Amino acid sequence: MATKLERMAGSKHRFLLNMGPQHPSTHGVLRVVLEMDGEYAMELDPVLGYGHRMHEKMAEVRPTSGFYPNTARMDYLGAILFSHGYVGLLERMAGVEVPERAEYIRVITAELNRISSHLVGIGAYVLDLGAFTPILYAFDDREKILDILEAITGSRLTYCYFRAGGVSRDIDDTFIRRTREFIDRMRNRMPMYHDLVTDNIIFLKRTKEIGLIDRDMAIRYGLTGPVLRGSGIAYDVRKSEPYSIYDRFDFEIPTGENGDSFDRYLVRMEEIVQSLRIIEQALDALPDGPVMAKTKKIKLPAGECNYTVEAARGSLSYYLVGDGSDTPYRLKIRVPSYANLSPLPELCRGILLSDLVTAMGSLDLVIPEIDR
Amino acid sequence: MSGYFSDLITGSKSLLVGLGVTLKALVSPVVTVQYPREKIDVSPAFRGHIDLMKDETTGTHRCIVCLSCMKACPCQCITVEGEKQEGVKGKVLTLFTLDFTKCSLCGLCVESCKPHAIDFSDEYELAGFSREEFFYDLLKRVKERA
Amino acid sequence: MKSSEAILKLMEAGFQAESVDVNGVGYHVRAHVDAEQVRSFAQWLLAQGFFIDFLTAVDASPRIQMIYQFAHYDHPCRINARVPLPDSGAIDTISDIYQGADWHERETRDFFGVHFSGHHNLVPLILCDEDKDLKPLLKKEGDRKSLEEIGWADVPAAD
Amino acid sequence: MDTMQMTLYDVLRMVIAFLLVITIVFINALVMGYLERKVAAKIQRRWGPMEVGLQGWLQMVLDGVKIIAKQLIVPRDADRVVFRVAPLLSFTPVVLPFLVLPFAKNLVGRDINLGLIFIIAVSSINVLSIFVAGWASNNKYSLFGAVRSVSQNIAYEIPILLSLLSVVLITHTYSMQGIVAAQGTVWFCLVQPVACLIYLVSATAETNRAPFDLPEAESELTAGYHTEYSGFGFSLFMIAEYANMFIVCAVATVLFFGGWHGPFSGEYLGVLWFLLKVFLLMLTMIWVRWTYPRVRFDQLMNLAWKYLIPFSLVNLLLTALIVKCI
Repeated sequence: MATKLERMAGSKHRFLLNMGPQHPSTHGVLRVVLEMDGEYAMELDPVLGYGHRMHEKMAEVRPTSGFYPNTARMDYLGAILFSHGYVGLLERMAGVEVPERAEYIRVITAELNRISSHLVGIGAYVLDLGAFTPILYAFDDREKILDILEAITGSRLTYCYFRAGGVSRDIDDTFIRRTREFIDRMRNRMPMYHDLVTDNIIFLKRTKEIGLIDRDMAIRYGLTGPVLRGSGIAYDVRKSEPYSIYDRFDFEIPTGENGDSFDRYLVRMEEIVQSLRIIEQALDALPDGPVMAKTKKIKLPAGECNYTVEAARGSLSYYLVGDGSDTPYRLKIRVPSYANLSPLPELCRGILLSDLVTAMGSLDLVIPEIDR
Repeated sequence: MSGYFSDLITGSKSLLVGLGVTLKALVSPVVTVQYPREKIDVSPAFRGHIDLMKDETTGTHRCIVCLSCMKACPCQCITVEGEKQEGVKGKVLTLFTLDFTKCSLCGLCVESCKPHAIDFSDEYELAGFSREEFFYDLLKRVKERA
Repeated sequence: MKSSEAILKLMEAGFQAESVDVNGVGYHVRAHVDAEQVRSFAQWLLAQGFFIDFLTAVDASPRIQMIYQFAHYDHPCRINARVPLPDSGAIDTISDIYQGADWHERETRDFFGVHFSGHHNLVPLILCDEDKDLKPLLKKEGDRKSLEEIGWADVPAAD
Repeated sequence: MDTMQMTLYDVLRMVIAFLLVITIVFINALVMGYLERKVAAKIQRRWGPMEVGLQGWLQMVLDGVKIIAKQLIVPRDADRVVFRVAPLLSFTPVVLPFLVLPFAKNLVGRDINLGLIFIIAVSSINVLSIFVAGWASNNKYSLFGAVRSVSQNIAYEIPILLSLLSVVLITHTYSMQGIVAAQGTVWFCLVQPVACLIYLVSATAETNRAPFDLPEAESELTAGYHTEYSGFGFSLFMIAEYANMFIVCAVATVLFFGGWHGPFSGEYLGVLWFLLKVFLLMLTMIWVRWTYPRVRFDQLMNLAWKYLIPFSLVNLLLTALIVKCI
């Protein structure tokens, strides 16, 4: 794919640099064409589509239930969160009542998944800055979540656990005990992360004032998630349009002050703490009952429906147009990373290559989500 | 100039704290497992590839060739065939294959199976040199186990 | 701003809008916008502080429907606008108003072949150069449903 | 005839010393490679190499064999001759300083009276090899690494020299043995703590170790100047890096940590003390590497020009005053 920059004959001192598709800091098959002036990136042009699988087309050729595994394969770090949006869409459209217990289980697993996603996001971000050790500590904690989730969902990464009407398997006392243990463990681990990473002078100097995002920019690009909240805008779908049973929990939306890379990192750290709070409350209030609705088969009416949830990286919308049959007529998936990556050319114009890595890492991109 | 010395002091302190964290980790026990030497128990819920379950009472599988798993599979990786045989009610299973190269381990087939004829196996050490090694003949497997 | 307030303001600005059941369709306000109103609609939304959620198309007979969805950071107000694509197959770009629409428009061009007039860089985003006329999400003749069949009443496009 | 025999003896001595040094350099790389992997693993709470030999100690030998067996790939547009020469060039400057390092009281290749100057002079060639490697690769990332390396080395030679001078002012000699001999009672890290710290920080930068590994900068420049190297060329760079570490740590030991001094260090046993100190310093460098993120380029320069150089200048001035007064 020849990009705009490649077609352009650059000025004398500038040259083109290909970052990716196999660069350690693009987190997958993203390619960024840079027009460099020395070590300064003057123009950027992200090139997408190296791993595009056309999930939206796949949704049009199979029954709605056949799309469950696909949801997990868009964002492999927050698979449950992506499933949550999809089953929510089906339930809203077909008017299915979900049992209380299933809703609580969904919230618990989704928040666990959010923590594990943020742990990878933070770890990979610090890895971009050159520190190799924090990511392995983060993986150590994440492994505990994966163990907990594996015990009920059966898989460790691409969970296919939620069904329209409930969840596929009930949780047991072991799950509750292990989750509570994890909450304690994670709370004890947070100071360690702050000592090792947050307070580190090199980390602070590398991330402060880098990649500034303000409100105007966020609106124009439609940024959501921690990337947005780092700029001090308390927008979280869980609060603004509470889905599932999120309106029953007491939690805060952490926000940053300056909208730089450091604030985005800090917001993710704080969100881990808030997610732990939600899980704790949900475990305390967990009711008994069935975990699957009585409905035999999901029947979609003709018409449109939208369902928005807060995925680990921002607001995720499923928009479905049905024709009365079992197969969606059109399914549009609005993924957060897609919007979060789009300001990159404006965000990183005229900054050092090292800062480009910092700013791009702070967006916490998952490329398969963009190339869905 | 005001930040010059304070940067130096707080910076050095933060660096020392960081070294302390890694030093503590250096003397802490290892958390990983030496995989082929030691193994962790497979979780009971683990979703491996599907397998035909053996019924303890009859000593054979429970499949009634209703084809609901085939229909439920989003990846079309299950092939089930059956035929009418004299003296037997319903159809008799003659072919049950799984193309594991396509399977996405979603579990929809297991959920759709009314007589609980299929379930997940707990095999996770799956590696092979050719594609054909992942075309499983589940009927043959259940007979071999019997 | 409350959704009712948003509707009033939309009406004042000359757009048709109605309130819908948010638990039924997942957004608060449905707007009816003509193809030539798209730019002024987007400008109005930007002035009111709405951010772009997504932009896509649905292939239905007699014409492709463009879907624009916007939401607000401070208030639970999600606006969904359905714009029938004119028969010329081209619609005005909003990528200079909402820079975030840039990629959505390029993706829609890739998948549906919709032309966005005025777009500064309408080259394939996902598809490669050889496949740029593939239009994978267009329905085959026969599979394409009419607007009534997918639960929408036809709003005639004003060319 | 007599002079002829002396020359032969000298040549023989030099050849033996040279062979020994080469052996030390290779063995050092093996040991350090193993330690680096093992310590990094322990810091990250994993096992590290475990498969080959007890606790995986043969792993590096095996890796060495593997890497030598690998194909040497030269990129199409690279400057072929220079590309091949660069790894060898990186190897020379790290071998030569060993000749003047005092391992023990009587164990030194050649104790010349300008030993310290010799080490500083020779190890500066290292930057040339990195630059040549980056340039010859004809790869933009490699070139970035090369350019970074040059300015980094220029900036950090100065604090190194200044901090070493503070010691020389006390000892009045450039001879390595002389400096060690002067530390019979008290080590210079107590007499010159500032110079010692400045030297250690600058030495980390000089050897391109994290957090100052900008010429390599894996997450930014993929692998910097050795992106295009494979097989033995790559391994020569790695060996050179570890040998370089050994040298800067050995110099630090000689200048600040009492060299081969220690209990029971007789004529030759001092070598054990010397190696112990050198390896402890190298382990610290490894420990630091696996703890911190990488600094940015301008911050690296800031550190050198705004902190290290002024501090070392002030330190040098104070030392000179005190020495003069005493």
